[in-house]
Amino acid sequence: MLGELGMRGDGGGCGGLVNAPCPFSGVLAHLSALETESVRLVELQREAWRQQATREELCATVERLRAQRDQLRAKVLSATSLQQVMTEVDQENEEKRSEEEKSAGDSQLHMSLLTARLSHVKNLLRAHHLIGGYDITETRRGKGVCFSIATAFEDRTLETYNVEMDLARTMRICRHNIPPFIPLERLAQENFQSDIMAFLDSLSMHLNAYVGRRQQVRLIQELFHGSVKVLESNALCSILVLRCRQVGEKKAAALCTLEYGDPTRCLPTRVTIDSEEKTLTDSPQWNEIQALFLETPAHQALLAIRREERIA
Amino acid sequence: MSLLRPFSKLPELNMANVLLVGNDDTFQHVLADAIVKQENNVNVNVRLARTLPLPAENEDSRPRIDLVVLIVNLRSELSLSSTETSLKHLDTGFFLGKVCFLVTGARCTSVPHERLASLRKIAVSLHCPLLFTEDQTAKGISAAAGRVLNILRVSAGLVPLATGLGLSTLIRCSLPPDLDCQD
Amino acid sequence: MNPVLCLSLCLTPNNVFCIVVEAGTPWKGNDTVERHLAAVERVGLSRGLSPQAVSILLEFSLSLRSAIGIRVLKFLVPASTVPEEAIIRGVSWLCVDKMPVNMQVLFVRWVLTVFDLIDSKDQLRAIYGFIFNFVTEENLVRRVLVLLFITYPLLELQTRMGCQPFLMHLLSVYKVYCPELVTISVPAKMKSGFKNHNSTWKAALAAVQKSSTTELLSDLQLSVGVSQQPATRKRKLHRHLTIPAVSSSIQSQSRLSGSKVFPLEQLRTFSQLLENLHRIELPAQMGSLLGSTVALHFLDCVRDSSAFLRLNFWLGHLLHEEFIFCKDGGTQDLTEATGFLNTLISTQCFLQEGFAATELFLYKFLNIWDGSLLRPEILGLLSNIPVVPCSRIKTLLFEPLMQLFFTSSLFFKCSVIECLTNMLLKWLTWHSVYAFEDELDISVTSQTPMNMTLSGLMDSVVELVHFVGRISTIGLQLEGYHSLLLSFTLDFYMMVSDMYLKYDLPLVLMPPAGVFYPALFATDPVNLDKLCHIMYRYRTNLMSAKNQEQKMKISRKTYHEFNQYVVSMVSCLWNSRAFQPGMGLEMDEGLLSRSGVPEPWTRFSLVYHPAFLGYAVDFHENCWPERMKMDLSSIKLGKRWDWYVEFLYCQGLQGLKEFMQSSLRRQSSVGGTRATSDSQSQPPS
Amino acid sequence: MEDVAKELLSRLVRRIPLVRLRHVLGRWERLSKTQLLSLDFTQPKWALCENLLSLCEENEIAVKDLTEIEMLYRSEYPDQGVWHVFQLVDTSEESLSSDFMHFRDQFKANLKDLINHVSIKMKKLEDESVWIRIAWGGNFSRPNHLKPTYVVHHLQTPYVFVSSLANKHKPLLFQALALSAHCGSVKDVNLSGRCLTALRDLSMRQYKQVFPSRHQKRLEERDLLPNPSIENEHIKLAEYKQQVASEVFGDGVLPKLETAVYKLETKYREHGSENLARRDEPFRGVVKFSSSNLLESLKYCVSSGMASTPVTPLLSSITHKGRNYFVIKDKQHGSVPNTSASKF
Repeated sequence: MLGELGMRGDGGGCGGLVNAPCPFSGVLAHLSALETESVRLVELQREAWRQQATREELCATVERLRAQRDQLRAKVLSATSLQQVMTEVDQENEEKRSEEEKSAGDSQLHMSLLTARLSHVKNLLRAHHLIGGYDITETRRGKGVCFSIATAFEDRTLETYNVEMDLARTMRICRHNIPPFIPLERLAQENFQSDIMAFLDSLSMHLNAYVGRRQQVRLIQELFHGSVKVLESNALCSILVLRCRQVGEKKAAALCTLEYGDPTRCLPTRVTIDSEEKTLTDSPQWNEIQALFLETPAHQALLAIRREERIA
Repeated sequence: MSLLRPFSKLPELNMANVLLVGNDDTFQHVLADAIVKQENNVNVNVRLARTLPLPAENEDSRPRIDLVVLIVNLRSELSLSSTETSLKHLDTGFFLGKVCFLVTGARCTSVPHERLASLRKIAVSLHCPLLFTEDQTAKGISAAAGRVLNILRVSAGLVPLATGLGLSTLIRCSLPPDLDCQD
Repeated sequence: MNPVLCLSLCLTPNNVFCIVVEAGTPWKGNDTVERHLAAVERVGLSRGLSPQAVSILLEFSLSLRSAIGIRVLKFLVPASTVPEEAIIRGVSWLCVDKMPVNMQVLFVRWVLTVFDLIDSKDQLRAIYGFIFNFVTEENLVRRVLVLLFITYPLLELQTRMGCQPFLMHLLSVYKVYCPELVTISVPAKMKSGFKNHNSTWKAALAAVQKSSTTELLSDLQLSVGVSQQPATRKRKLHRHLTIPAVSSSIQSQSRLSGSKVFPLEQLRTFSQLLENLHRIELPAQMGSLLGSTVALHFLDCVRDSSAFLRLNFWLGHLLHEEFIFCKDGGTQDLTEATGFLNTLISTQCFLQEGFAATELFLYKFLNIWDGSLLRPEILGLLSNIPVVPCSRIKTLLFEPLMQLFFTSSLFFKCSVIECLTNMLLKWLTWHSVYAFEDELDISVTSQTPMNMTLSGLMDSVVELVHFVGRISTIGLQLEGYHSLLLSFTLDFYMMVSDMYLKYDLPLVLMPPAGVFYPALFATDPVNLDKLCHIMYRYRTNLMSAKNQEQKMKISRKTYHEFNQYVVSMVSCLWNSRAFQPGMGLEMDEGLLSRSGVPEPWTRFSLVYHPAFLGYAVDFHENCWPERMKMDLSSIKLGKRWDWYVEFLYCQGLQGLKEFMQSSLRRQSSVGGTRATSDSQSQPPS
Repeated sequence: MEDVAKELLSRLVRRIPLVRLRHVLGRWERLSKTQLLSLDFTQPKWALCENLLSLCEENEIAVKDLTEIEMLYRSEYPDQGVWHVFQLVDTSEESLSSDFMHFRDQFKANLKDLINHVSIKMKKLEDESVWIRIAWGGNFSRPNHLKPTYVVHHLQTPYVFVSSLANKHKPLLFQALALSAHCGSVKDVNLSGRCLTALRDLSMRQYKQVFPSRHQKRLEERDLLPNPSIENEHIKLAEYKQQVASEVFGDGVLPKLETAVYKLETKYREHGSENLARRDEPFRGVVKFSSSNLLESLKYCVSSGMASTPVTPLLSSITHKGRNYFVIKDKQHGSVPNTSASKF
């Protein structure tokens, strides 16, 4: 019985595969296709509308930020030294105080004085930070502090390193992002418990020196692209081997090795230059070049030398 | 620590506010985006919350909530329990057609069977609808957003001749029959 | 301690024969044995082993329960066939419960893999029970009572001896059937425990046979459905939504011609089927039947309940694993699933019946469905389910459907109505097929034997129609009487209106007012036309029902409903007396006047009805092209009216024509028309 | 060409995927252009191996050149095998001013003093890292080139990364290292994984760490263009969790660590059930987290609120102490042995 029905279902039932799609699923599939399409259209419409809105919004913010930037520029131009910043701060506070005195009674006066003082201290801190002091933040609800040490080389601010300390039991360093070849451990052992300031100072000296040396290497590679080649250096940048060609008919190559013995300075402690012809190495100008390397940063020294057209 | 009330604030014109409660951040955000994307003739305002009660500080900035969607991720026990605690901080007025559960991961092998069962029991006892969702695929998410919007439109009173209470009587969850003693 | 018989195997090019040496040779670090083993392994994996070699090696590996035994079992790939007695001896080894568990599992899986290659299964059938018992008691699983007795011991066994692999697999199979009993969560990778698609030998076996017999390969490719593109082998390893190849013991056919079995995959034509009907043997993989029509014919002809049992078991397990207990929570791509479900749907359409497994699966799946995943396929399957007894139809079908219906989009609503229409069509078709059998048995072959009496069927149909009436009423309201949804609803009622004459089911059910009036005042002519056609069909059904009162009894209520509908339609469309007392739909005078519409009762006449207004204007322009100012009321005057009506009929509004002609011309007929017969006596005002 | 070389070459060819093999051979200068072009990398490996062998024959290439290939391969694709991290403790001043030449000579000399049959190969890469390949031999056996030990050391840093080092060779290697890197001793920091760069970044603090500072980044700034009609009720909480998570586990791309293992040894203490409390040997358990990128997943757990904040030291010390193997005993409650400030 059902067999015959089956045969009706597919052309004579000769052994093909059952792949005639179900006659009803067509409508259903079409319906769901319609739904996805409608959803897509709605979303497109919505999206276009929203993008327009956001665009206007962004234009507004751009304007605002521009204005702010100009303001800040002006301020920076005016305030170059700590003194100026502080005078500025004081003026602000004066204004505050005066208008508060005008407005408030005695009870509020005390309060307002306190707030003024607080803002003053805050401003001091900000100023201090601006000129590259250590930034101190309280962490974990007073159980720890985080010092951030800004480094700079030739009035150019570079990385900021952080040291987070745990004040819970004995003061100790719980995490930091100081590069591993900075002898943090030794510095800490020296004067960590005694006075934190000395520790931070020495640390920042190390860091600044390291960053400075690294920056010099980078600058050399940028400025003297091709002419001067950095043959060798290392992670600490405690040694730097340069090869430069001197001008002249036979373009002899000179190899100058800068050794930075003192990790807290970004100037070399020992400079050796050897060139292909021995006569040149003990000639006076090379000696003064040596001296130059010893007291000015490497890239500036090289610049000077190139200005005097000793090297190509 | 205040109870969230459905009628404490006045509704605004052409405005529907839905509150998504759940501790699965990513899914919550995706769903919220889909909801906002899909609605075009009224403006929908989606508010996300990890759990109830809502923080008191933005009590006054919060508009009137027309629908509370409790998202339960069956893959994690934590999600279910936090939903149960959240329920305690809902005003009874919400249960007149302003609450629905959104379930994800119901088809996952690793989900123990009784978790879904207990959730069903809760939904049945509260007369709330139980929407199932495919949270892994974009299609499933947009479908879920569409369904939430359907309920939201009604419960926000944007559909003529229909009320949230009326709808909830139709779509409230019911205990499925035990299929294995049918023969 | 046990007398291990040690073999040292030596090798000749094409097969292995063994020399028994005296027992007690040490295994560890016995280089010669090691070397021989390696050699045999190579041969086994490359060319396959000859039958006697297989039997010897099987005996050998099972006898010594050690790593080496397992290793031997792993490369035990038969080149041609597996002798039956080897299997039986292996099973006997199984009964000696000294064998380690992993070895038992391995052996059983091996048997399952090479099942098709066993040369003759006559004696093997005797111990089927035992083997299947070991794998999964497939026919126990269905019976819940037995299940209770099985599962509880198993569970406490499991708690006692930890997660033994085979127990876990067994439990995972049970979990499909009653998850509330098996509450341990089965790890996903376990769940592919007894399937042979990911067993150790499959790839090797396939490779060996490819190389050995190419004609067999071509056969397979001819006869096999979905899983034929060679790319699917890799996918089969992790997803198995592919329909396996029809294959039984063909290799044994080619060799021992004595046995009387006819392999299914040699079937090509229907005539072949008829010749060998008596000696066809079912394939090992029942799922393969879905692939080929001839196999389905065969399945139809044999009333072998075990065949359906196996097919349903396979299907149910597959569906559950793929759609309810997903390994990854449903992140996989759906192309395979779609393909598979479509094959299933077309198979069911072909057999004109639904499988019990699908039904069971659907009832579970509806409860966790999000309404969009695989929507066309799921609804397509749903429209194929056999008649549900009205005692359970509400909980099984209506509750979950309602929850989905009212929360989902317009298109989903339409799809559901469409699906239910198809479902009703199926049920009515079954009824019309079996109507002349006094004892109506809808699903003879599907495995839920429920003897559906005529009254039972009618109850279910009544339930279904009422359900659709309810949801479509509210759905239309929610969707603002969207004309798409309206037309789908009217399609449903088009079938309902004809139940008596077309499918001789003695039943007439009127649509609810919530469907009728929206359709009557619809803004598009198509739906209104459909409505007219439906009312016409109702009339004809009622007439013929009235003529044979003794056969069926239609309640006065139905007549009354019908009359009221007809009256209101005629008064609205024909003689512009809408909303007036006694004209079906009544409305308060004050309310109408407050609406500010001039002479509201004419507003739904054939001229002014929003659905026909376009036609009216068109007609007006055709009549008086020179007129500057349009005056539709002039259409109603004199002959123009009849012309206009004719004009409407010519616009393809067949339903309107049928309705008007039937309910206006007829003088004396059902009580229904009496109301209308006088309505056409006076001219349209 | 002796068969050690043959075996080594065939093993190399077998181990290295074809694309990488082509690249490595290109970097390896022993073969001429024409010879390289003559090699067909589509043919099966055994055939390829034959061709390579013949080529090596005609260039009469020795074992040390073949080890060059291996070394190139390992340094090009360092994420092979498991690397263990060791630390050079109490380093002295001159460790800071040690250059490669000096270090190499020192190391070779020291190791050769300790064991006579060993072949050492060292090279320095562009990123200042020194790669050492050691093939160990017994007292009477020639160096085994099939199981070499690889050591990676960055000069002036106190960290050494070692892969596939046998226990019997440990003391030898460590002594040699200690002598040539001017440090007191070498200690295991219990950090291991497959991804060398990740281990390096983690131990040398080279991944992007987040420190609390006065000017915090708000969440709105983090995600571009927040949708105006979506509002988060717990925005503060979310920001806090985000901040905590990134302070503990870092920001941006985190080092790719695969596992973290915790060994627990605790005594059952609960009054009432005496028989359990009385047993003296502790309960032992091992908890092992594993993921394709463990830190990312842990960070997600914290930021999404699955893990409680503040983060337990057990998790946070993976990054803070740079280790992923912990033994937790009863005495130091929950914390980790040697929590002294001995390692930064």
